[in-house]
Amino acid sequence: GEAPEDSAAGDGGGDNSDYKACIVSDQGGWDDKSFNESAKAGLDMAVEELGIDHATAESSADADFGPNVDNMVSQGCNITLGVGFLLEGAIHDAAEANTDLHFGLVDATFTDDDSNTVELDNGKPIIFNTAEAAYLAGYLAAGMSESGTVATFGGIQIPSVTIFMDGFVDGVAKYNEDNGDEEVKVLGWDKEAQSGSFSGDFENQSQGQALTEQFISQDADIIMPVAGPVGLGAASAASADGDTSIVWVDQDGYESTEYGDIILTTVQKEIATAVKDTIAQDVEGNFSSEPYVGTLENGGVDLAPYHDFEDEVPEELDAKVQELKEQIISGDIVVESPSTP
Amino acid sequence: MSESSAAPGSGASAEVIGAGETSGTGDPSTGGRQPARRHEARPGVLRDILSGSWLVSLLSIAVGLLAGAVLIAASNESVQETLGYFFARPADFFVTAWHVVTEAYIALFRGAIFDWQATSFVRAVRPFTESLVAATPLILAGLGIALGFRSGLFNIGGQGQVILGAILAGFLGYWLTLPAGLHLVVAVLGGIAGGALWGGIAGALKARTGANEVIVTIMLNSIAGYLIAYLLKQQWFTQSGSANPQSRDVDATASLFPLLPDPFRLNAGFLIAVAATVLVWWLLERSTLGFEFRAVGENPHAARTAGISVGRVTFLVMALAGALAGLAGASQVLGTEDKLTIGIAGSLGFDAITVALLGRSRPLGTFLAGLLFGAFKAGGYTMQAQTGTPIDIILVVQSVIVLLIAAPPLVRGLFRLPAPAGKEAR
Amino acid sequence: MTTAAATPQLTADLRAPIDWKLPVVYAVLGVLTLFGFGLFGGAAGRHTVFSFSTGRDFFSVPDLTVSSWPTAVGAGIVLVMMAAAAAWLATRREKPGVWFPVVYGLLFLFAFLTWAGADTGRIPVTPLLAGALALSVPLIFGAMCGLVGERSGIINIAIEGQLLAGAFLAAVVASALRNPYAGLVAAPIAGALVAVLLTFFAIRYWVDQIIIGVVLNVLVVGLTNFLFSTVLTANPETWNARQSLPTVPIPLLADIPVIGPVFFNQTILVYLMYAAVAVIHVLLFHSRWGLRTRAIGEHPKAADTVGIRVNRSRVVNTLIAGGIAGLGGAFFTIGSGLAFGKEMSAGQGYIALAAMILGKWSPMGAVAAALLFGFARNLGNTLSTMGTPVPSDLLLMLPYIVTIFAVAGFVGRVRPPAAAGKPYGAQ
Amino acid sequence: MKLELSGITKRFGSFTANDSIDLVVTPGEIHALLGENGAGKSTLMNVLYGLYAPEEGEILIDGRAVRFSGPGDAVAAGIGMVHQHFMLVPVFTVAESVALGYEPTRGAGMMDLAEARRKVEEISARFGFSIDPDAVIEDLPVGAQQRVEIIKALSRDAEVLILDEPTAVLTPQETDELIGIMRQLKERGTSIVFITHKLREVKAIADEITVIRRGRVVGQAAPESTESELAGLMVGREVHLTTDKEAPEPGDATFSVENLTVVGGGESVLLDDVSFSVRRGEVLAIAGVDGNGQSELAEAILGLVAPRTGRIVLDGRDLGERSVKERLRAGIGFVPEDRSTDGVIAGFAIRENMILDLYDAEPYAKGLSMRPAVVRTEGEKKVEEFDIRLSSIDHPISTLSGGNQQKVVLARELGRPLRLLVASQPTRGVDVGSIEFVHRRIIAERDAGTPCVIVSTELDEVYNLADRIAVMYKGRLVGIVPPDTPRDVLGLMMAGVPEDEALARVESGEDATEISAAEEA
Ligand SMILES: Nc1ncnc2c1ncn2[C@@H]1O[C@H](COP(=O)(O)OP(=O)(O)OP(=O)(O)O)[C@@H](O)[C@H]1O
Ligand SMILES: Nc1ncnc2c1ncn2[C@@H]1O[C@H](COP(=O)(O)OP(=O)(O)OP(=O)(O)O)[C@@H](O)[C@H]1O
Ligand SMILES: [Mg+2]
Ligand SMILES: [Mg+2]
Repeated sequence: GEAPEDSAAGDGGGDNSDYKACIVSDQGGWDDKSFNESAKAGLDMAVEELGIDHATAESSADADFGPNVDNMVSQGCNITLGVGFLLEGAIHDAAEANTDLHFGLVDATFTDDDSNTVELDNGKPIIFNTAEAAYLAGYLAAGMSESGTVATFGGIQIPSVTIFMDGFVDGVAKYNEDNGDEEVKVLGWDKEAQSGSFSGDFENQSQGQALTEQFISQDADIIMPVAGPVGLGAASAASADGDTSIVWVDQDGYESTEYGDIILTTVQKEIATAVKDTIAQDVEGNFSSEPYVGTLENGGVDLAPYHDFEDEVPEELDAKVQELKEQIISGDIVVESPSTP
Repeated sequence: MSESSAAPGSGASAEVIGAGETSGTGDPSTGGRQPARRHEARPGVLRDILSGSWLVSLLSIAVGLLAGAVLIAASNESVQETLGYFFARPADFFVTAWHVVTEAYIALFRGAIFDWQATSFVRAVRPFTESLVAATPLILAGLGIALGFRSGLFNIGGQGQVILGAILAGFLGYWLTLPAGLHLVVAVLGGIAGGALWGGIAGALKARTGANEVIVTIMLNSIAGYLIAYLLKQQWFTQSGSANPQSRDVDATASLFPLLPDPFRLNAGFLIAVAATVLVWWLLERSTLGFEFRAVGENPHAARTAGISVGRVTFLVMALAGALAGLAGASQVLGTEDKLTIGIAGSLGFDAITVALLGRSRPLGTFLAGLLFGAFKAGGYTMQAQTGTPIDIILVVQSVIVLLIAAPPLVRGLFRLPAPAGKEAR
Repeated sequence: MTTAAATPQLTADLRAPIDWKLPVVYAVLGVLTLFGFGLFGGAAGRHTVFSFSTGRDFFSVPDLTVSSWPTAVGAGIVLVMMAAAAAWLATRREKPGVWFPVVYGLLFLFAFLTWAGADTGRIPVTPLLAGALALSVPLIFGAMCGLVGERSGIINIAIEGQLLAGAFLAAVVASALRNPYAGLVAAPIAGALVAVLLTFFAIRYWVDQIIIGVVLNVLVVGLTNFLFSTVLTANPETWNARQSLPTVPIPLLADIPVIGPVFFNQTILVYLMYAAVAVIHVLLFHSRWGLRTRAIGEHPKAADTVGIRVNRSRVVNTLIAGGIAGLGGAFFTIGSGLAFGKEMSAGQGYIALAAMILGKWSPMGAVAAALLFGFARNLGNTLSTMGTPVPSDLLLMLPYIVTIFAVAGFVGRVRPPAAAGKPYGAQ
Repeated sequence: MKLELSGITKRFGSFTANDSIDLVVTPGEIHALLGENGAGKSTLMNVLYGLYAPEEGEILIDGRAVRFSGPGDAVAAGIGMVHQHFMLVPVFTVAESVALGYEPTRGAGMMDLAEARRKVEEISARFGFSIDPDAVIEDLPVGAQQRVEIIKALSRDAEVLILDEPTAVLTPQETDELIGIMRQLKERGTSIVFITHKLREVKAIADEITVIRRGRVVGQAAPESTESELAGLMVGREVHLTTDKEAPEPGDATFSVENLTVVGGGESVLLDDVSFSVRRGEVLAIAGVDGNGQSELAEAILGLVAPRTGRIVLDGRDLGERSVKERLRAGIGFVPEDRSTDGVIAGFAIRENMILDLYDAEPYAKGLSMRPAVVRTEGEKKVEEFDIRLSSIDHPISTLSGGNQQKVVLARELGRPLRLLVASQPTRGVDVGSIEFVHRRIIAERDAGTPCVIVSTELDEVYNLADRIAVMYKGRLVGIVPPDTPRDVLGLMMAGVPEDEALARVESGEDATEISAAEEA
């Protein structure tokens, strides 16, 4: 090949190369098809647009959180973001020890020893009321189900997962209420008892596949896996079945996965945008420690387009979903979940 | 065939110790058994140095790092670019590769030992203490695995034992209210008991029913994983208001006290690791119990004939190995992490196996191997954060090192070193 | 030659002590069934539906609906009676045939499912079995690999690494060439490459085989993770686009109710697995290769004295075995229609090892053990999707607990190939 | 076929096992190779059989030099070997064992087991063996296993058959049968290399004798040479084939075994209602072919196997539920039959092996703590006393020769006050010089008033030590006889014939063996 000419480094939009934004993942890693990946995407967007310096660190164990965050601090990162509730401790400690630096925490709030939410002057929680969007997805799924059975399962039972499942279940219940004669069943999550099906981790795709096959055999024809890459196993099983579709979560699965043709919609969590905005504010000197809460109202959570299913979703159903969305935004409907941040 | 490898039942595990240790068992080039005629060749200091096993260890580490370097260079985008026009300007390739690799390894060193670019003295010396922090649980769990190896037991259950140790130590640490000191002692003992329980189950099953310990410990690992996941969903267990699967923070009275002031994380866990190393050394080399353990490990038949109860030893060793791994769990939850989470054990149980192998199942060796791997770990964080090199490199480097150290003739062959003269006594 | 009179019959008090272990287990389970699932199981007046159809069957088998309470009670009574029979046989120091535990186990399972499925949903029998088979596929391949290796005297702990390497290479090659069958060719190569390292260190340098195995597993995890996060994620469309082996229903056989869809509507990989098991079983016990393989695993020196190249045979066998494990790894990716993911094999290699030991180093035994594991695991899945109140974590523990019981209670001291793990070198 | 070895040298590391050995075997000849333990006989034969590559020298067949790269080549050249330690896979059937390596197949690599069976039956018939081709090797008595080995060699049309110490595991009568088979073979033109260190047998059958000492040929002898001439050649000095000892002065019977029954796996009876007692100052030797329950008896006395019924009483106390350790502490000295598996721990230092069963007793340990200094000084004392040849007491015991290893075991077991000595095969694998020493120590222990139970399959050793001889067959005591009982009678008893009948049959000449007859002549 041709040798390139030496060129000066530095491209992209603005030039804020003396500003450094850093991010630390949890065990999922940057390619978890879920919140780590989204958060990283947000950072990449910020780097692209603002021309800032950056650093990233993947954690592979709980013991990695502290050292990883600490390394960011030693590098002098202006803002360090941790992804996931597991990083709360590490980010919290670092924030208290380094009051001159800024921190962010995706998907969790800062808490004290007794789990009460606390506010830090230099720490910003970035959280999402996903139940709102999941509610719409539940309603939509109930309306789209031909078998009258839909299902959901999680990776690990944690609030940021079960909040999806709560919203989903409530959405289905709302559908049943609106259509008195309907009795759409939801498998995999009992909101009342807060218990249900979990694959046990966010890695084992075959387990997701096996669980999904079981749901299908119980007649479920729309399934919402809330389990990061384990959802790929679910999608694979659904795609093999042919009559089953998937409600994806986090990033629009139509784009991020290879299963676009069976993805009815996605319960979107705009982590990337939120992360990018947080960094941008900080670069501009407008850091605020006030929590960012993604809602339908501010677009932090949303239902993705139906893509391939556009033609299949009946107009009335879509209209109803839009109406519900308005009602939630206006506060006429409040989606409740024990996990609401 | 050499005598020890022909002995029935000495089996795989007995050779875990032998391999690489004495050239008699592990080294076919000497023909297995050799009479005790040493130094038939001209004895020379140089020869001794060149054939010494520590040199083999050093060279193994060097080769391991070299393997890592190749991967680092190969995966680097700038290096890949220069490869695209390698024939046009080969120097670019070498310069870039050299640059990328040295940068990564310098970051590794700065993260593990001493950071001369740091802003303050404290920050400059902190990396070394971080290595010790990372080494602490590795040493403890590694000692447990080593104890098993020396006794002819292949304990893959470090992971489960660490988890159980963490569960009990942590729970006692935040659930009880006790005066400082006493609380710590109770929590640490809880960690020991938890690990010993999990190891003891495998030991008792092996002793009573002959159930293969490799399988039972693997199964117990998974069970422990699900157990902690289950417990962390129970409010009575986590004692926290949060629905997240994590416990309340361990009380200050039960925390392993820091050895240095604040930004340092080095805590009393490291002292426990040092004490455990000495204790395990004494146990194995100087106590009657250790004599029994080693005897069973080397030749269970002869041990039985000498009046040693193999079943009792099997149980004791597994329980003690578990106790050490449990201590590793306790040091994590009481020392560095402060609360229980599902991933509290990380992959400690498995890392500990490589640590014990690298340490050749000797207490001091395990200690040093733990330090080395701890340094890799601590340095790995910095390497990843500063140069973006994936931390998985470290796994590759570590496994190459262990493989090479287990095959001294290969290393000697690679570097054309002379073979050691005769067989060294232990 | 002079031979003395035969030894007289043993007098009664010299006979072996009565072995109560199994009768006690039977009795406990029987009583549990009778009272726990039956009398006080709270299933009175309810029904349990066992469904056998998958909706696409050629012949559809009607659902089986039973009254939960009487069925569970009835099964409980039969089980208690069987336990009594076993106890009676035990006092005569006899053991019932293999059919006994099998029938007992099936009946117990039936009673349990009747209880668990009372009104909560249908028990989908066919998917339950199909899922069990699917979860067993990598285990069976892995166990076959371990078995061929150990039968020839090489302990292979690196099955886990071979599965992972197989999954990785299958995914990458299939993706790069846009052809799942290319992955099927690549997977065994990956497994065999790991075996090359295993044999190189084990046979050439006499390194302890367990050590090499453990370390190779770490090495493969490190390498695949590294390549995944550098190469694969940088360009997933090229290197990690999922490719799926199509299912190829076998005409006629696939239409058999229940077992047809379970066994004969599968990908070629699963058919390869059937073939591998059958071939290994037949060859191991009836062919020249099998005789020699068993000889080098039991008494390599004896094999050497009749001109068999012990180490060469060991290398060849271990490489073949590695290929088999590699194929098993392919199941995780192209066999399941998934792209490669980090540490996808998730410890299945170790379970395969357990299955091999549980199956006492015989192909059929290993298959049975792997199926048992797969079934226990999928039973947990089924129960969790049916909404059983048992927490899912505890259900997920099920297969591991079952394995421990099996190893400790029913296998105990087994005899591995005598020379497994011992390096051979005639000076 | 004429076989010549010329100038064969084989070294293991720096140790020369064969030093420029020449040997000629002419067709149809029975050539005896005589030499003490470790002389290098097996090594030479392994070279001939292609298992070892010699450093120097060559093998000539009918005058042409050949090179064997493995046993396969040797077999192809018409050499068959029955190894000292049988080369049979324990879990194989007879037919499989014979077929291994030369499998008849039915195409596609599938075994033709019927053909393999037929072959076994054919050869068995030819030599009058009755071997069931479907019997599993590990279930066969050693005598039958040896015949399987012979069938194996013959099935490959061996023209030269090497028999490495074939008689070590046989009763005198079985040895006689084997000699018959060897004659039969010789008549068919097969040459035989016959290895042994039993002079009596050599004299009975050999056409030619080569004596090897320390890896070198030290002489040729004719079958007519006397036993002491041969022994002198073998050992290189005058040897006392018997140990001088005083008449026993037996005291009370302090040790007894009553109705002992041991049952093994699969309900096989290993010890069947065995009763005897031993008096202080007396040696009871237990004779019998290997595998007739002697090992189990010794192990039961130490508590390694649990008897189904019966009592073991020492000094008036039932040992019943006592653990091995308690029994050792009660004063039982135990020399196991298999030194390398049960007697020593190869990787342990010599000093550690010296205290293997005393590690937690005073003065070697105090509480949990061992006292390395005491272990060393006490060990060094014993090295002196038992004349153990070593360079350092800290080296692993595997660096010692077999005889010296055995001395370590004896030093350990005899080095403390005993109430009972149980020694199995105390001189197995020990050279002639050391045998004398070991025997003297045992007699000394007897004279000190310790009841001794000596298990040995070597009749010479039995005669040398015994004050009374107990013969075991299939787990039962066939009888206890005085030490002057004729060899042939013992031989018959070792095959299960009761004492009276055996005496009668030998006296009538019906079962007197050729070897004993030769000896008497
Ligand atoms: N593989 C080996 N490696 C090292 N030394 C060996 C090996 N095989 C044999 N020797 C040594 O060579 C010497 C001769 O052994 P060999 O087995 O040939 O003796 P032998 O005459 O057959 O004795 P025996 O009567 O005990 O069978 C012995 O000292 C033995 O320890
Ligand atoms: N399969 C066989 N083929 C030929 N001969 C056999 C076979 N099995 C046993 N014999 C011979 O038959 C005789 C009696 O054998 P038997 O099977 O009763 O002995 P055993 O119980 O195995 O004895 P031991 O206690 O010595 O093991 C012995 O001389 C033995 O050599
Ligand atoms: Mg010999
Ligand atoms: Mg015996």
